[in-house]
Amino acid sequence: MKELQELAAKLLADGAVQVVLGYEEGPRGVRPAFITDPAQAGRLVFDARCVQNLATYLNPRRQHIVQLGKPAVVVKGCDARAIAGLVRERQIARESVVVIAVRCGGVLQRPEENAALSSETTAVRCAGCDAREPRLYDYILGELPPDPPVNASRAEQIAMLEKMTPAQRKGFWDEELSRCILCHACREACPMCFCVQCTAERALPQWIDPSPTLHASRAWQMMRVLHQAGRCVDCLECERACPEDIPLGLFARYISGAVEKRFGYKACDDPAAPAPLGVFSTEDGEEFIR
Amino acid sequence: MNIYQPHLMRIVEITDETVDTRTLKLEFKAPAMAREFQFCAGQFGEYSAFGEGESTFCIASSPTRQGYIECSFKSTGKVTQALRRLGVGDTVGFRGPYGNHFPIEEMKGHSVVFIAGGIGLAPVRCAIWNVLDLRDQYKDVTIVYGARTVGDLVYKRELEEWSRRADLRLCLAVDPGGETPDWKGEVARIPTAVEKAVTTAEDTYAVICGPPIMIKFTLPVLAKLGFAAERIYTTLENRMKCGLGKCGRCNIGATYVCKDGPVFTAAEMGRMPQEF
Amino acid sequence: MPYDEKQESDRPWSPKIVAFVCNWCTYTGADLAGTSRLKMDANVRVIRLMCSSRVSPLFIIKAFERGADGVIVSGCHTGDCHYSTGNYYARRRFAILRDLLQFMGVDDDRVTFSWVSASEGNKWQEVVNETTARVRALGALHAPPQEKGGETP
Amino acid sequence: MTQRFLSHADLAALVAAHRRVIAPVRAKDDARQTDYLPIRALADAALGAALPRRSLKEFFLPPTEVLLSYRQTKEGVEIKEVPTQAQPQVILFASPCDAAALEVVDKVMDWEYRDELWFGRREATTIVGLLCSSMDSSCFCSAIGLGPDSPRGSDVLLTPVEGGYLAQVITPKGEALLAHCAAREASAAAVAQAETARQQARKKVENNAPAIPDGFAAWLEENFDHPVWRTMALRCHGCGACAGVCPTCHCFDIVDEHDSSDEGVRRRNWDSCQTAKFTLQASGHNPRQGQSERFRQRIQHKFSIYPKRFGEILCTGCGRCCRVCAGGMDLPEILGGLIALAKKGQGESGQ
Repeated sequence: MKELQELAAKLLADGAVQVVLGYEEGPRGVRPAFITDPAQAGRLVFDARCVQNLATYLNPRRQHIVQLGKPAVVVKGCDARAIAGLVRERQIARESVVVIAVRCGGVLQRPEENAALSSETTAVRCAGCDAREPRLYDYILGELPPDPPVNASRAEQIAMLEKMTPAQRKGFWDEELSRCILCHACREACPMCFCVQCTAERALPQWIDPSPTLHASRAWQMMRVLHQAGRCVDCLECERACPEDIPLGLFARYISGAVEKRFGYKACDDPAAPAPLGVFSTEDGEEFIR
Repeated sequence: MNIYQPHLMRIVEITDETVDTRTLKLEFKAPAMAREFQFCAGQFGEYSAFGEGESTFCIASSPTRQGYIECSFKSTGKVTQALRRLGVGDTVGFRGPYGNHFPIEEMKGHSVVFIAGGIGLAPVRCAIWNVLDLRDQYKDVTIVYGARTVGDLVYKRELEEWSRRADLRLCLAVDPGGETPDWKGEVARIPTAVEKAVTTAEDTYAVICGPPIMIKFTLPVLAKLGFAAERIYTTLENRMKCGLGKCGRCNIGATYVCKDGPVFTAAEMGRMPQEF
Repeated sequence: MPYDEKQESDRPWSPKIVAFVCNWCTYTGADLAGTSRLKMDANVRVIRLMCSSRVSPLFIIKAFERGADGVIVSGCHTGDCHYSTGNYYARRRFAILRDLLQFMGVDDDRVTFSWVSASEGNKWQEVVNETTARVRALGALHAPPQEKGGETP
Repeated sequence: MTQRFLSHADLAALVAAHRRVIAPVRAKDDARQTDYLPIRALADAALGAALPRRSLKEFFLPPTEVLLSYRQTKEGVEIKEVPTQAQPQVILFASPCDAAALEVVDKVMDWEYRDELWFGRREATTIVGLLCSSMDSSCFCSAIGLGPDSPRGSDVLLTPVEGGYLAQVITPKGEALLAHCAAREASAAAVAQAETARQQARKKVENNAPAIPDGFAAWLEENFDHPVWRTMALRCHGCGACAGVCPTCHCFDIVDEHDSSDEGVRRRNWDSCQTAKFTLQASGHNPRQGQSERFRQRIQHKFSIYPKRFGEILCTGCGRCCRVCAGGMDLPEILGGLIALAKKGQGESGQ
């Protein structure tokens, strides 16, 4: 932590960056911090409660953040995948951001409870993580902590859903999505949702009905998930942002799994990796095509 | 009938003002509404194309012309494009009239300068006809109207009519580069045209409407001429949904355009937070 | 009601199927099926597009949400695409779409992806009849929409 | 205000006697959470658990509701009105912050034009509040001038006591609701016990945020261009989740939906001032360009504009906005900061 604070102070003092995006202690747990004054770098913290993916704030459309100047951003290995994604999709230039990566020992599913990491409290997204040792960075901090306990609840839930009949699965989703109010918080919190105008907000043509009926909520989520297929970095900010606690992470995990199974692609922190749905192979499976 | 329910109106006449601006003349379908409907110059309404939604426009016709209302709109979005697809005899919805109005009564016995840019002439036109229809109750009437190009001028037949009238001064202007070879009006932006056309602020009210940038540069010209900010009236068009003070999007600070406006004096606008 | 169910509620239910087909192969194939007077179920509404890769997953989602009970997407056989590679991209997209539909509880049998060439009028007939039969067996996809939150008074 | 004693059996009978009763119920997807949902029996209600995830707002202003339906005919358009009379319902164990919010929003819904859809439901609903016991560090009702025992907006307010509840009857509607219950005078012991419970509850939230001082609304209005707004919303995603869960956020959108046939509906949907689209004009101009301006609107509307127009703060301190915020925006903290600035400013101008 001291290492992080010193680095941030130095980057700011040297004028290498004008703002450091990191984590700080807030009144109700850890939250994103925007440090512009080297004297304030001591506010920065990093621990298992740092669940937010700060790459979301690098969206070039967030003018009030862009105005702060060149950013340095504190990332976990998994968050770095979003930075790679933004670079890959030409939203930011790699050199326009200083990446401070921290070796991660897993984060909590419910950071507000601040429990010790266990197979129940570890974030579901940490299960199967291959990015605890970050590869995309300008600075790397900390020692690699031991593997966190695996929380398999998400995988179990997907397996359970896959075992259901289609009608049961539809029933499951209808119930979950009936709570959706189409606030689009899932989109706003997503580091990879950066379109100038979202399809959901286009009125001409109106692809997604604007009223939060079950039909529209279902269409919205399907559209969002399909647009994320092969682009999703599995940070599950969508699920965390949902005010209705809809398990949107199930979509994220499932679709990432499907992309990996079919095309051998996994979300990665290499900006040069091809987008799986932007390329093809003549050998792609077509067992489902008549 | 709940407050969100529109009255049905029939399109009786369609006039294309420019390539993308159209005027609809509307009559209430219900005979009682047609008889009883009253409004004041400057008020607005919510017009609906059924299936596409509602859109906010001022009433562009004068309250002195009873039995119908007119609205002029530019086709930019879903609703305005749908309204454009409708023909004579088709039905639109109308809720209104809402908001406050121009001080037509107060201006009696005084001179009035009307200044408008582009489609901003629509609300001003309503006041112009109101004054012209009661012409003997007002002193001098001056109209300064401009648009980017000659093709963007709206209500061309009326401009023609006004230009022939001896009881008003009409100054037409187009931006430099927007003129045609046979253009006889000014080639100037509105502030310059106002400087030329208006010589005194004495005993005069100004009514101005147009794009924010035009208003921004014309107000100092009017101030220099000696217009008190309380005597300059303009109308704002913020995004609205309900028109009734409930949906919460048209406010500028504590001022609700739909309830406190849409007509404001320059003095009132100066006191508002500058979030237009 | 913004959906068709109410109007058609008096009639016995019959599946509504939307087919998105490419201009160059399947549409011509379907045309051939028609001119050859092949017998086909009349439940399929054909929408012609220039290429199967023009079929955005949104089309299919929208079709289902707006009352379709089944969807057919059809284009040129791989290697035969009029635009060389359009259908290869489409194939990847459809694979993922199919997986997602499955995950959302839309039965596989409601979506048919096929390659039908201009000369395969017979195959088009089979695709149409088989899809209709399968969707008919499954029944309607959605119940009519309901209001959420506070009950409408 | 009359105080009566209600036994659990009285309350159970009351639930059984009404067709539609809404109460906090354990959420199906998360046992730690509750939602306001219809119940059949008193035992279905979850007592003393967390504040329900969503407020009571949706029972009066649903996330989406039909304003009218229309049909295109050869002669033109036929409009079908929606009824404005609602089914009678009882809301049991309403949280005082949620009940108070309804009275606050009543003001705007009755501003010159009366929103019959809102009032139709308001009139058909009887609200039985319950002394709040589920407060956490995000709650700040006392800062707004309310409290866990505030009777505002409730027709009857219950306080748990030995063997049942002490019921304060607040309105004639509340009186009518309890008309069929046995009229039992509350014992002195019960009254004392209830008073202690109220005091304890008040203590629990008192220190969560500083009280809104007099003149705060005016200070906000005068300081519309204060530099503090520029950096306040940096971590805000602009998602509007706060507006969805807020018991007082009532802004809405009106849209038409149709299918290829000639029928359709006009709907009113929840909307949020935190989205860019909210004020975007047809010309492409947006008076509230960035998130700083949009967040300023949220604070100004709640703590300056609404007080100025209606004499009420458009917030009841329920704390839901802090609980759901993915970016860690914290209203009590922000208010605390603004109040400190206001006090400092007033101190300076006084010198």
